[in-house]
Amino acid sequence: MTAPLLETAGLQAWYGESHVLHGVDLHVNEGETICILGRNGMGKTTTLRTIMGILRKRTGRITFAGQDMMSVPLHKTARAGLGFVPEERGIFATLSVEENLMLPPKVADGGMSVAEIYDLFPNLLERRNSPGTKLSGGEQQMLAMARILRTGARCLLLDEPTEGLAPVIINAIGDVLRQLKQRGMTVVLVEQNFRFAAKVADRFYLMDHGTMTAEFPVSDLPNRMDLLHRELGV
Amino acid sequence: MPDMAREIAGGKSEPVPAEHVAIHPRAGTVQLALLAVIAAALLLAPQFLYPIFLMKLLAFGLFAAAFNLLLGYTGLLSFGHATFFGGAAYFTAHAVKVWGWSPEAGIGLGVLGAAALGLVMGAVAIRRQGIYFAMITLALSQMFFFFCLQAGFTQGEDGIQSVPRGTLFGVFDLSDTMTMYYFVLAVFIIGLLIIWRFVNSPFGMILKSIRENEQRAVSLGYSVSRYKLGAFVMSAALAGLAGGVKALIFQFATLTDVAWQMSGEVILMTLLGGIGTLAGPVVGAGLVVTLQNYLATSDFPVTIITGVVFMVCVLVFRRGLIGELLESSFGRRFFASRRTRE
Amino acid sequence: EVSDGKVKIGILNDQSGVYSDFGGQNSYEAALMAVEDFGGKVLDAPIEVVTADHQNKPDIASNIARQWYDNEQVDSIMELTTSSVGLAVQALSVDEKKITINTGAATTELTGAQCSPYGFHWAYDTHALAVGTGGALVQEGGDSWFFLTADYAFGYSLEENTGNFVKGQGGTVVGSVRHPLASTDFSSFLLQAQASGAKVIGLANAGADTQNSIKQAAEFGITQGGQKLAALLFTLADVHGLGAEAAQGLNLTESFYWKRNPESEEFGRRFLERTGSMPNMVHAGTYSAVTSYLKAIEAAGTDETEAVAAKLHELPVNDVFAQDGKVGANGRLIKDVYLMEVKAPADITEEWDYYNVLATIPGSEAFMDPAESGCPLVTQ
Amino acid sequence: MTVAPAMTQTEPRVVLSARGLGKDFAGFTAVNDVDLDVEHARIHALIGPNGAGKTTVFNLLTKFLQPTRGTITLLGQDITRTKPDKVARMGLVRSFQISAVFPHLTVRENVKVALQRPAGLAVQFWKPLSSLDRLNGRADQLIDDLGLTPYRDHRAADLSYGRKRVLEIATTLALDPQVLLLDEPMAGMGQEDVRMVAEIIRDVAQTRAVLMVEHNLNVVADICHHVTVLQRGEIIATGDYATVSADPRVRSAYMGTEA
Amino acid sequence: MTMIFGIPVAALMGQLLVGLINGSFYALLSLGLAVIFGLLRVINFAHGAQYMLGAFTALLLLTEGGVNYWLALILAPLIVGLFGAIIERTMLSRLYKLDHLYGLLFTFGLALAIEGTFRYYYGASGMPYAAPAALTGAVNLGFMFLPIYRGWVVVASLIVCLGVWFLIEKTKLGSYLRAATENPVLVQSFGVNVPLLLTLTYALGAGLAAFAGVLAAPVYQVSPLMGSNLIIIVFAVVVVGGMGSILGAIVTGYMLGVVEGLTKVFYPEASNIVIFVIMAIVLILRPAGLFGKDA
Ligand SMILES: Nc1ncnc2c1ncn2[C@@H]1O[C@H](COP(=O)(O)OP(=O)(O)OP(=O)(O)O)[C@@H](O)[C@H]1O
Ligand SMILES: Nc1ncnc2c1ncn2[C@@H]1O[C@H](COP(=O)(O)OP(=O)(O)OP(=O)(O)O)[C@@H](O)[C@H]1O
Ligand SMILES: [Mg+2]
Ligand SMILES: [Mg+2]
Repeated sequence: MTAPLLETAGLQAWYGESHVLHGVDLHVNEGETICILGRNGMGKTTTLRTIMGILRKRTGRITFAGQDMMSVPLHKTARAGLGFVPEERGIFATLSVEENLMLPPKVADGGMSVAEIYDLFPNLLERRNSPGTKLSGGEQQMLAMARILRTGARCLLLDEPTEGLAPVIINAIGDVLRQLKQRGMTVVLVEQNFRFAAKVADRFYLMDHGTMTAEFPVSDLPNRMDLLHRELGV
Repeated sequence: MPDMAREIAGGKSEPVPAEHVAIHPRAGTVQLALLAVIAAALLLAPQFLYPIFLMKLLAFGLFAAAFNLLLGYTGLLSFGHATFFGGAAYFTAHAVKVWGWSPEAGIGLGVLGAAALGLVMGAVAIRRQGIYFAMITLALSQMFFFFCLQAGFTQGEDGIQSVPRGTLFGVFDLSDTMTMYYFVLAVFIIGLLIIWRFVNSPFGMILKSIRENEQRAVSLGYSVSRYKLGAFVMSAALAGLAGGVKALIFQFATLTDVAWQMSGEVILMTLLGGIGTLAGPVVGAGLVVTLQNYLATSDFPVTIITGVVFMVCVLVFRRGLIGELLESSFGRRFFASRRTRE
Repeated sequence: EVSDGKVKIGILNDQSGVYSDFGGQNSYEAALMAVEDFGGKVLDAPIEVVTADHQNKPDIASNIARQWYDNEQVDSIMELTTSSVGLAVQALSVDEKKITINTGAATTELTGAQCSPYGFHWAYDTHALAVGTGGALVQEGGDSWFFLTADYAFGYSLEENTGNFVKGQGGTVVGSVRHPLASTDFSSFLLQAQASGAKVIGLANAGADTQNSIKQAAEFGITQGGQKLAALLFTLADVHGLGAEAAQGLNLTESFYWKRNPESEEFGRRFLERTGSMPNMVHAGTYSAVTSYLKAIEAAGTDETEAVAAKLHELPVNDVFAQDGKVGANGRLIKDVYLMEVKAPADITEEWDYYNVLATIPGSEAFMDPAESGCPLVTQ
Repeated sequence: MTVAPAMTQTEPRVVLSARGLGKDFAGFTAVNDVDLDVEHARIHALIGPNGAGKTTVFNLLTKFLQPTRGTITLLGQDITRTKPDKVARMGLVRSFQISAVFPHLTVRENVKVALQRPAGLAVQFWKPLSSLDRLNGRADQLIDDLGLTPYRDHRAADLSYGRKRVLEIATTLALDPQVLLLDEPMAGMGQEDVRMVAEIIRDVAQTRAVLMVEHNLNVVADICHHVTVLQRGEIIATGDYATVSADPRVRSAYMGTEA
Repeated sequence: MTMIFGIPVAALMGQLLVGLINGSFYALLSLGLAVIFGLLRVINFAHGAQYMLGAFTALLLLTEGGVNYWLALILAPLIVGLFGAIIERTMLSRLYKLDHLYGLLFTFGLALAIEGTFRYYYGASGMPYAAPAALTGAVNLGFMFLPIYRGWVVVASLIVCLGVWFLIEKTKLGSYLRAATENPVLVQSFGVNVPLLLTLTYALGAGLAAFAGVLAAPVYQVSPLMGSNLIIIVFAVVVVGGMGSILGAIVTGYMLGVVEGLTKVFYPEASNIVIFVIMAIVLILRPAGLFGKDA
């Protein structure tokens, strides 16, 4: 078996003085979609931010595509092939939709073309000249994802892509994720919406107070419902 | 707007280490002995050094200490303190020279005038914070500069010259250099005591807490802007005290004292000596004044050195001389209680 | 009997600012030349000259002066370009009881209300400039004036003297505008002068300020419009700085011109060799002031201030700068001044040959009568 | 002597109320049409997903932000246009989501800063610091109540995250407020601390009103008398915990399960 | 002569034009300050010194290398921009993690050191720099003679201001800059080298100051202190316009130049102060500035 595309070991991280990650071990294989579940404030977002290198007060090990990421400066993380879609989406108000879309530089070949993206998200095409933050929440979420698809990133870190979205849009995003998977994209998904996650993820991690307390494949889901019920109130 | 440059550089500065250094049992004795030495030195200094130079040093020491009252204890960087220093110099000089007031009354007018200017400038400036505050004070003081350039009583470019020193309380003839020196020394000590008291008072405690966490202070019911304004006026008044005395020492009040370069100079003194320490600004003033004196008759411009010292201080030496000393293991043992700012 | 065994003269002036061409380092050289020509010693005591830059700030100047007197045994201070500095140092010197000989400043206040028993005013003053340049222009028909005035003692004095003179001759002053010392942009002031419709625009400023005013007046077509510029204080150094092309035709008043007679020419060429420029009235005046001071010490047999001041008042001045100059009771050196016209470039035969001397104005006309100067020392 | 008005602690009395409260940020509505009544001697919880506008509501109530719409009444007085420090002096005191202490002051000094104002020792710039010594007793009492005695002379910056929150509550209580607003008081605390702080809150709420934002639903269920759920700036449910937690909208919006 | 409020129309128009010329410099300089502030959050106190450096570079290029005005107009901003880049990279960038006041203090020291050095070598008096032959002379506008060079100053400053505005509002690089102002970390996580962007921004700001300096050289002469008083007026312009607002800086620059020109006609004594008075009023009524968003 080949080495995982993305792997962390003993990852710890701090916000100023508050210790948030207490040793996160996680691995993602190429082409796989994993999902990190957990209650509010357990450190899911922090895990993604730490892998991206946005949170730099960290120790432990992060390997991506065989490369040690701990010492890579933030602006080079993307070039290694990691793409990040933040929880707050990060749409720029002073940029139009199209400018937002075109903003991230291409880091590798194999990204989607603009035409393909507009195919995937017809709403964006319609509104491509309006200011980014005038979009609805769902559209903003699509734009945030679309933005990364253009760059040729091999692995997407998605932070709660369904938060605050209507079910129909959630379904649309689910479709997009499945399409991406067919194209061989690797995805790390952080979700509170378990039902959504269950439809797209191959494997689950359960996070509690800054560590991974459980890990299981989607096939094992029925056996784990108890645990999830206890931990998440599912 | 997010604070990009700072975020890029990796968040707010390092957390303060929680070290506990034992205070040396004889720390109090050492502090007292040091004070005694300084007092003796100040009393005897005019026997060995040029008294005018010493007086200049004391006046600027007081000015810097007054400035630091604001920067060091409320975290407000004023780039306009020349207004209070120079404004008071004008008021005092005018009162003494044109109205024939006694020196103490003249200085009193200088202090009051500076306080009034402080009230006006402060009321406008404290509407904004940080760099905005600095720029606004700078611009307002430049406005005052142009006012002084044009107002008749300041004599424009000529300045108020040949200001008589007069007779203090009708008893002490200040035209005698030694008498003048001891008068300035007395004012200096009184000024520093006022600052010390101010900082170590209930009011000072509130100022300190405002600097540490303004939002929290508001939520505890403190009207932050009034406290800041209070500190601003106090600092202005003390800077005015220094300015009034300066006018009598040099018998002169000119545009140099209200120019923005003077505001820059006092910042340098404070930065060099140590922001937020009681002795730092005085030491910094001493260094700067000595340097200026040394270079006054050479043609090497002081500003080059001033500029470079500024850059070095900001880049590697932010605690200043006294700050570094207090932070050293020696300082921590003997002066731990004196530290008021990280 | 020379105090501290040597005579020390301070040359205090602007060495880096707007007036650095006007007096500047070259005044120091003039003083050194005077000392060398005198033989380097007086009453067997060596003579030393020190110098400093006061940056046109009266407070800096009086600090240096004080330090010189208190710590460095300087016996007298000379040059003192710019009126605010001149007044400040002269006042300080009264307290310190030291001699000052002012060659660089212009204000008549120095020998007027603020005169000093130990203060002397040597080269020129605003009265002389008004009579010289002002008089010439009024005679040519320039009977309405607008002043562009440097905003400090010197400018006021020059404006007032010239204005009074013009009015005395039947002319009018239609207005004035003040500009800060060392301005770079005169355009809006010049436009006001232009709008005033005055026939003459009097430049009551000096040094680089005047040069810039003249240049910008040309840019804005003011001279083409028929108005005439009066550079009230303009010297050879300024003509050189501005260039003969731009300066041609200007009337100006100086109390010295190197080409006026063989002695002055000999002095001028020595000076040129030493400094690279010909002396103007400030440089020649400084040479004369130092020489006269040393002569007075010699005559008094001491460098004690009262005695030397008395001799300075008493002795006539005869040197390359002045012939039969007399010092009034107010400290004013009374000597001839000259009205010049700047030659057209075509007429210039050698470098520094900038002037036609139009008239010689006798000292008694050029300078105020000491009795009328308002100096309290005169009336007693 | 006249008989005191019959007001027992159990009788509901609204001390803080908001009507039609709204806040727009540059075209984006963070809070909309919020009605809220906080009662004396009751603990009222405000919950909702991240970004629902809870902190914004706090900022509006304490006047750290000026509402775009609506009115706020505190103890019968309209405070819609009042300054935040004035509101605090009227008896409405808050804590912050990101811990708010004075880091370079000691624990005791932190508490004393809060005690200074009610004691009338705030503007005296001519008095020595020792004039504050008379506040020590009350300060130490509060410190002790909250179990901070061992840390009394430590600088606040050196405390653990949880203890900072406790300290913040101590400073807040020092003002003896009528209404207490706590923004995520348990966030970042260990299980021990959570239980202690919950006890403290329950305790202090006997004599004053408490409004708190909390994500820890166990605590909410445990100590809160009343729960209001916010989503996208609007109230989607309000009532006691059992009612609210049974509401399908709340379950889908907040608790993460689609009905 | 036609009069308005007792002032001849010709004189009024003349002063307006002179105000516009000054405004051109205010606009260029405050634009540079706004660009630097927008991204680096540094108040570039050395902006006046960089303006002076531009003028001096042009002068030295001419006297030492015989480089003419037109070439200097391009070369000097590049040279000063490079100098700015080096300063940013080696020193300024260390200060980002600290309070912004340190950036202000550092650049203040830098300004003093640069100006002191030039003062030491070249004295404080102005040195003439001739306008290019093509732009000498004046045109008679009827109400006044307009020196052609000054007309060119207005045109050149407008072109550059619009150019920079276009660069920032309409290009890819500009979209990085704007995005980075909103959320630098995210932009960096997209793979944009934001530290490099910061360096370039500082260089751009310094280069703009130098460009203004070259433009100013024939008008105001070249002197070491030419920027030191101007910079404070420009600060006031930026505060009035709203810190960090590109358009605000440009518009306010021209506007305040004209207001200042008018003041010279109606109440000359106040002309030095008027900009500061406006600043105080704006601060009281609209603390964020005329075009500023953050209150
Ligand atoms: N900028 C910050 N500064 C300080 N603490 C923070 C910061 N961001 C998050 N935290 C704290 O770190 C912990 C983990 O937060 P994180 O955002 O990773 O949680 P999460 O699992 O993503 O939660 P959610 O489901 O609410 O998004 C929380 O206790 C939170 O309060
Ligand atoms: N000053 C502001 N300017 C613009 N938007 C703001 C501002 N403050 C808050 N917001 C936005 O308002 C919304 C509500 O924020 P608020 O902080 O009130 O949420 P919250 O419910 O407290 O969330 P959390 O549980 O994460 O603390 C968010 O979308 C936030 O981005
Ligand atoms: Mg999260
Ligand atoms: Mg919140």
